[in-house]
Amino acid sequence: ATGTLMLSGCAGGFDDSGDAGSGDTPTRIVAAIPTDPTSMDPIKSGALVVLSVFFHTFDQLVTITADGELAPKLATEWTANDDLTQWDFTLQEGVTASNGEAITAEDVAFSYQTILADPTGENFAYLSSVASVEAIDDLTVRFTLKSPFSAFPRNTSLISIVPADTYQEMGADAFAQAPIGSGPYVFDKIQTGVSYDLVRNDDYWGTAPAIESISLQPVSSDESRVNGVLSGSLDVAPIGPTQVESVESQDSAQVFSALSNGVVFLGVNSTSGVLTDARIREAIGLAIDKEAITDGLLSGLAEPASTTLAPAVEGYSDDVKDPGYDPDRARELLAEAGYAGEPIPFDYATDGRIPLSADVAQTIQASLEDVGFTIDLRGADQQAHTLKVRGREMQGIYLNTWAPSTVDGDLPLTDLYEPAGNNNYAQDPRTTELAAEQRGVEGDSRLDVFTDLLSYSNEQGYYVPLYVPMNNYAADPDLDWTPRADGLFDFTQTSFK
Amino acid sequence: MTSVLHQPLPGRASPSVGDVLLFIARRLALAVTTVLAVVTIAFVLGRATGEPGALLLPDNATQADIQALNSSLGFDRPLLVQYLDTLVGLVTGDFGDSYRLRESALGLVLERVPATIELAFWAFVIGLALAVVAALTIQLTGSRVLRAIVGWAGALRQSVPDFFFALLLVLVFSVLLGALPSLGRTSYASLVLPVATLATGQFVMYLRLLDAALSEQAGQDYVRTAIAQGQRRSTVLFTRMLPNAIVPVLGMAGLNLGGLLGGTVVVEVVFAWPGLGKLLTDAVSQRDFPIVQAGLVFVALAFVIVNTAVDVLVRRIDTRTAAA
Amino acid sequence: MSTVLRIENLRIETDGDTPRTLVDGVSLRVDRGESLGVVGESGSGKSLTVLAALGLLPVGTRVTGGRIVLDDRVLVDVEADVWAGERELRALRGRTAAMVFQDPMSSLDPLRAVGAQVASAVRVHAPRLGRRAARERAIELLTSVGVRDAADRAATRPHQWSGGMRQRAMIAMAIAHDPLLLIADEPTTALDVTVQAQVMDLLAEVRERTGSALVLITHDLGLVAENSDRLTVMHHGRVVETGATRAVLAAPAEDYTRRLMAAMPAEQERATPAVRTGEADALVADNIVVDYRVSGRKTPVRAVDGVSVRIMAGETVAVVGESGCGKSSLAKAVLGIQPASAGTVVVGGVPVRAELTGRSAAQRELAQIVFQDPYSALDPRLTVHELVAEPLRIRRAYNSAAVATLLADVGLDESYAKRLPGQLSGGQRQRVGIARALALRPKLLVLDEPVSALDVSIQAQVLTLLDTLQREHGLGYLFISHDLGVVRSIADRVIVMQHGRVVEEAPTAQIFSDPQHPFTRQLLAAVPRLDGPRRTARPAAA
Amino acid sequence: MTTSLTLATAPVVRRWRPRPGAIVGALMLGAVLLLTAIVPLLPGFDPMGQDLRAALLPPFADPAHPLGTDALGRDLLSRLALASAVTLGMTVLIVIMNAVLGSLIGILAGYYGGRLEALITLVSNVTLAMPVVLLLIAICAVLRPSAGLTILVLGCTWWVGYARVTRNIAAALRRQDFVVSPLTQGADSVWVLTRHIVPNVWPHTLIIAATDVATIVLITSSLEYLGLGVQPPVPSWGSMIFDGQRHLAGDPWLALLPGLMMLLAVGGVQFLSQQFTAETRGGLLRKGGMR
Ligand SMILES: Nc1ncnc2c1ncn2[C@@H]1O[C@H](COP(=O)(O)OP(=O)(O)OP(=O)(O)O)[C@@H](O)[C@H]1O
Ligand SMILES: Nc1ncnc2c1ncn2[C@@H]1O[C@H](COP(=O)(O)OP(=O)(O)OP(=O)(O)O)[C@@H](O)[C@H]1O
Ligand SMILES: [Mg+2]
Ligand SMILES: [Mg+2]
Repeated sequence: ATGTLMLSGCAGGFDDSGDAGSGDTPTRIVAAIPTDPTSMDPIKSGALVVLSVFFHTFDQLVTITADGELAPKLATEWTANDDLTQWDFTLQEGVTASNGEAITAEDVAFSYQTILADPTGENFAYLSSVASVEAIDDLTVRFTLKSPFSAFPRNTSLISIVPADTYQEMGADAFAQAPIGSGPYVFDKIQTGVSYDLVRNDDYWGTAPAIESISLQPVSSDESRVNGVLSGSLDVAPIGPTQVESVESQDSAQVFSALSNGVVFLGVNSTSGVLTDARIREAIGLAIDKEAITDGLLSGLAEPASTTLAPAVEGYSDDVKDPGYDPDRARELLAEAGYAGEPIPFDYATDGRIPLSADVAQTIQASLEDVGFTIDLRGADQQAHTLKVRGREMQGIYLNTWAPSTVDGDLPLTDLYEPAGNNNYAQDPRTTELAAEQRGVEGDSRLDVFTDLLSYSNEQGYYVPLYVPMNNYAADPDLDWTPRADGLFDFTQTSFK
Repeated sequence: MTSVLHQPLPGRASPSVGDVLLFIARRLALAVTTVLAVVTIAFVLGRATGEPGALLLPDNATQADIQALNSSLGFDRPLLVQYLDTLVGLVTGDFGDSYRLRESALGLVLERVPATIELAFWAFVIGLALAVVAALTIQLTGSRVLRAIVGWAGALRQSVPDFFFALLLVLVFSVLLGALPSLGRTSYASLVLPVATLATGQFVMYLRLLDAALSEQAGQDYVRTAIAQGQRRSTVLFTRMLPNAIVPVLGMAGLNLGGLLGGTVVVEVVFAWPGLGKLLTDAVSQRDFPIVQAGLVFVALAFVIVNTAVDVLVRRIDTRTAAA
Repeated sequence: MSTVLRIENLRIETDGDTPRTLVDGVSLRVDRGESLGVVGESGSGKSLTVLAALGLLPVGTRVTGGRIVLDDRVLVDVEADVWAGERELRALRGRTAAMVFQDPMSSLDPLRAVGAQVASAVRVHAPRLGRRAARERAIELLTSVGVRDAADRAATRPHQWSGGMRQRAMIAMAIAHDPLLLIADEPTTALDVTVQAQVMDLLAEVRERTGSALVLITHDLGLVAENSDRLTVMHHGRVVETGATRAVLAAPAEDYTRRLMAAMPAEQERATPAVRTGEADALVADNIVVDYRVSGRKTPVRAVDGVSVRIMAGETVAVVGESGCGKSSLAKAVLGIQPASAGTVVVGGVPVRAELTGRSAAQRELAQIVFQDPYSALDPRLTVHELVAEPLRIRRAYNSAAVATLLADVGLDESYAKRLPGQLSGGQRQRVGIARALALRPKLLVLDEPVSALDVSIQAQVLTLLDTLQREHGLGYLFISHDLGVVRSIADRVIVMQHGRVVEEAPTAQIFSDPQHPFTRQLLAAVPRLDGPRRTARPAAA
Repeated sequence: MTTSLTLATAPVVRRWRPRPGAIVGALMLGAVLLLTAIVPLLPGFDPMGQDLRAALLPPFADPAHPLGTDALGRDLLSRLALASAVTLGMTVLIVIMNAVLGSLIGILAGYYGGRLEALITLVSNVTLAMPVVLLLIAICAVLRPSAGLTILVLGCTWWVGYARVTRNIAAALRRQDFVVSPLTQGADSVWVLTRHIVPNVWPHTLIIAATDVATIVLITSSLEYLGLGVQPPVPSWGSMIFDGQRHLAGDPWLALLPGLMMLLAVGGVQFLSQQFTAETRGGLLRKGGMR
């Protein structure tokens, strides 16, 4: 798979992690991750990219499958009380961490309690609904919530369980250097920001994966990732939409594409300037030809979005419609509203989460100016952009994306429609109410609430959903792998042909 | 016989202990002020760029969470206290933990240092060595054609930005020929392309400087003296002209190596080379101030040390400057 | 037989499509043990001719005709198409013929210890000699050319050696292999007279020992008179006259030689002084002290130590003394460029502050300086017109007629106005410098070695000009020189300085006829003269 | 040492005899400038007009877009011309700012020496020890990244090279007689600085500036990569190359054309600058033997 060329015999200086697989089918996989993971302590660390490591090395109560379904992992089953405020999880029996420590309900409770004890932790936000956690017996954990929450189990898919005794003995700092979990892989070597090497845990309680060792390496440049795969330095790497075609045409690589769980949208500050006028907000949506973006710019590697939830996400509904593309109507609306060319700031991040964000932003700018808007395009790096979003500093419209790692609509809803949400400029009581309401109901009735909320949002023009991008990967031609909607890596089901 | 021979020996070949101490003291003062100034600038800019809390927490973290994180990182203290804290950290070598990676910032920086030094060192050494060889060849053969070819090639190389040149190298040597790894720092082979990218640029720069300096020396009278004694032209070139020509080049080299040690972000990005430059640029944009501070102190120190070393070297080669 | 170097019909041209002839049919001969003087004005091809003899022509020039035979080996014969190779030449250089160049400052590698340079000259032709032995031989050689404590000094680098000592080191290298022929290309031009005398003594002494022949290139006729057996006079790339030195000098056959000799400063004082009484003194400087602060030393270097000078209007006072005795420092103190740390300066009756910045523009105009080196005294970017106009512009008194008059005063016609300094000869540049200095109608003109960089014919022109100007404008001259011949012909009074102090002051005639101080006598004795004592007795063996 | 070197290589006014390299350089640069000047006058000039349905047209395929279109269907020829103007304009501004600032600092340091010089040494050390890219990222985080900001930051931080060289020259000039001479004639320092020091220093500044053009173009393009610099939709060579790089496999001209422009301009300036560098005197080492 990897490193067709390794200078052997050059001692020192490098870790010659030569190819383990000398046989026909390689058993080592080198995957590129687009950004540096943070700490390897799953209690403290919860950023998305780290989950690609934690999914392999730790167990979570539940897991979300490649197609977004909820599935048992450490927990075999879970039940809620009637008002959805108390959840009991029953654990798998006989699970041990790689150092032999048994994983029981105590460990689960410890992991959650530690996270809940530190509001500054990255994982704390996922558990904002939790009031308390306790181990009922060895194999049962009980979560008591502050308010009803029907999608709660999905949030537990993000929380990794650590062996409590080991964690306490080692202390958090030491644990982060040599983490120990109960997952199908164990840490082999951690070089911060360079590579995260995992080897198969032969004592894993579940089904043993085929791949023997995994190396996750941060590679920040798109081109480098593609070339890494083409030259054999990498086995699988996320790539940009423009690169798909050329990789497909090569024998030395194959392309995986999967529709993601995220939506790229325009945030609209409906509380300031001309955008307080709903007609002008509507005109924005009407002016943008989403299909031109998805088919042209993104080479068909995206689908036009009609709501702020992606189809893969729980809560998505076909029934939510958006007004479509109608530049003439947009012009009319502008005329009606008496828009006189007041410049509208348009912020976007030049790099980072949205591939081709600059191109997308420029297309949107051109479309908007086409119908008569005056757009002041402002690029910034992803972090500055994020800070601005978080600070609710956007004055006009801005490009953003939301991809719930729980693959459930609850997370984006909180952020987009509830009062504390970063993107929520409208502060509309109705959206707040609906967003809270969906937590207390299940199944179809929950879906109905979602439909109401998202339709209402579209009518008001609080957001302009743009498209659902695909996650694209270049990979070794022999790799047998299913990409996940959330863009994370899970190689437990993967093998080489 | 008159006075000329009776005059006292002017100056001394080797500087006195006092001179050396004075030199060291001056250098130290310069180093300390430089580092201090760099840290201060970094602090001011850092505080102006905003608090990092919002960047550290996931999208659905609330404002309250963010506030809590920011204050737990110490951002709620008065600026002066934060600044003094930074200075204390500077003195004790404790820059705190990286906000993002939650590890010792200094440790993280030091972890990257070998990779950076490795890249900078080889690029520098190979670039300089090749430039010396090429410049000497040009002088020895006196070939206008050779000078022209090297000059043109150099101009072409300098017209291609590093990132593009690197990409072309990768396309040819990794993708097309499959001869070299395109990224990472896993084997000596993975050094080849990044070093080639940087070294070619260095080569062109040093070749220009050296060629000019050597041509300058070639017209000097002492060269004629040596030739008139029957010395070989090559001997004169190696033992007389080269040391004389290298002195001005060394000064430039010091500045330049100092800069290289500050990291070569573009090359590091293209080759996913785990160097300091990428760590630092990421840290700046992520407002990971402990890393920024630790990294800048390293860069500033490296710069000062390299240049002091060059100064010492130049003073050794050319004692006239030491006397002045 | 005993001819060491024979050059026949040598022709040297520049490279390129339109070659210029630099040396045109030069023939000369040097016999064993003999000393041949080569004189001629600057640019007459003296250096190229001898450089060609060792295959050392600079890039851009080449031999295109004639024959060169060195020690019976034909190095070049253009007709027979014989060209010695680099190897062959290398074997000859330094062993059969060795060179001593003009500028001892730049002729040594600044970075290597002098001893090591001499040792490497030794080892070139004695590769089997060990490093140690070569070093010992180098010290031996240095001692033999009169360097004291050679063993200690050998480890120091050239910048720590004085000019005279460096020239000794050059000679030591040249005689390392007892060459048949020593070629000395203006070996003393950069040195003052006393050191020059030492160096020439040394060369004679060495030749006595080694029996080497000598080619002495110079434009100082006195020097060849004292140091050569035969003389070759060159002009415009040709040999115009050859013969026994004394004979040629006594009865020059050629017009050019005669002109050359006429240009030598006459060995007599000025006939009619130009002193004007009744006008304010051009300069009254009292008890001037000049200190230089040197980094790394607590006590400053005292370059001038209580010197007083008085110059009347129209008077020329010369300051003489060996190199480094403080002449230039005195001049700088008078002008305020290097402020005197003690003493008073009164220029044209006006007391002025020590430092230049403390003097008003009007005060500065009173004293002007003509610099020694005409090359660095003029901004290379300005035309002659602009250069002369500058002082007027500073004063906001510019008009182009005034510039033309000034140029005419110094004997430069309109056609020079548009030229750049690079397109002028040394003498012409010096004239521009003088015109600049005159522009502000100063009372005092300080001339710091104004002619030492010029060859005799041009030197004579400049001196005549200075004399004329003095008579016209009643200028006071502070004339600094180490050339006593020049001093004698122009000065009314002479001040002799040594180690920053005045050791003797007297009217010119008295100084030359009846020097009081031993140092003055020593200085006078060192001046080469046409009828001076000969140093070049052929060794009896020859 | 250094001073003698720099003074000896001082370009003196000499007859204008173009060297072959300079002619080639002038042609290369001329081609770029011509394009920059002429294309905006052509009828089809529209660097901003998008047409996603006519995206990624190859060169020569469509007479309306002689060099094809980019990923947003914008006319590549127009964008190249605009990008050239923008990049060259920025570069020239930055280079001029640095050259002026650096030379000024260097001249003052060299001419006055002493404390001022010590201070300037410290400032330049700090400037060198502080990576420009980091500075720019940090500043852009506070202010909005824009071409103006890049010009300002780069324009104020790249001067050390100029200062060093001009300091040496000024210090050497200060001791030259022709600089002292006007002082003795009643001129003040301003006179000397403006009439003698500056005119003798600026040709050196010019030479550094010529080589700096290349460096600055490369630096600004690297900064475009980090989103610091000219903001879309205004093109620059750097951003065009970066954008094009994504299409290198399928539509290589997107990166190669701006790359070629850069090559022509930067290479052209370099070749051209050889005209001004001192004629390399081969000295004695060129010849072997008598011939
Ligand atoms: N490398 C060269 N290329 C072209 N012309 C040269 C070169 N070297 C010397 N010349 C010219 O050759 C002529 C003779 O030069 P040469 O150095 O022999 O004169 P010289 O008699 O030694 O004068 P000086 O007394 O000034 O040393 C001069 O006109 C000089 O300009
Ligand atoms: N800038 C300076 N700093 C320190 N010492 C100096 C400086 N200039 C001159 N000196 C010293 O002062 C003394 C007198 O120098 P000055 O230049 O006045 O001599 P001079 O008589 O003009 O010699 P020359 O004939 O070589 O020109 C010398 O010993 C010299 O080394
Ligand atoms: Mg000569
Ligand atoms: Mg003097």
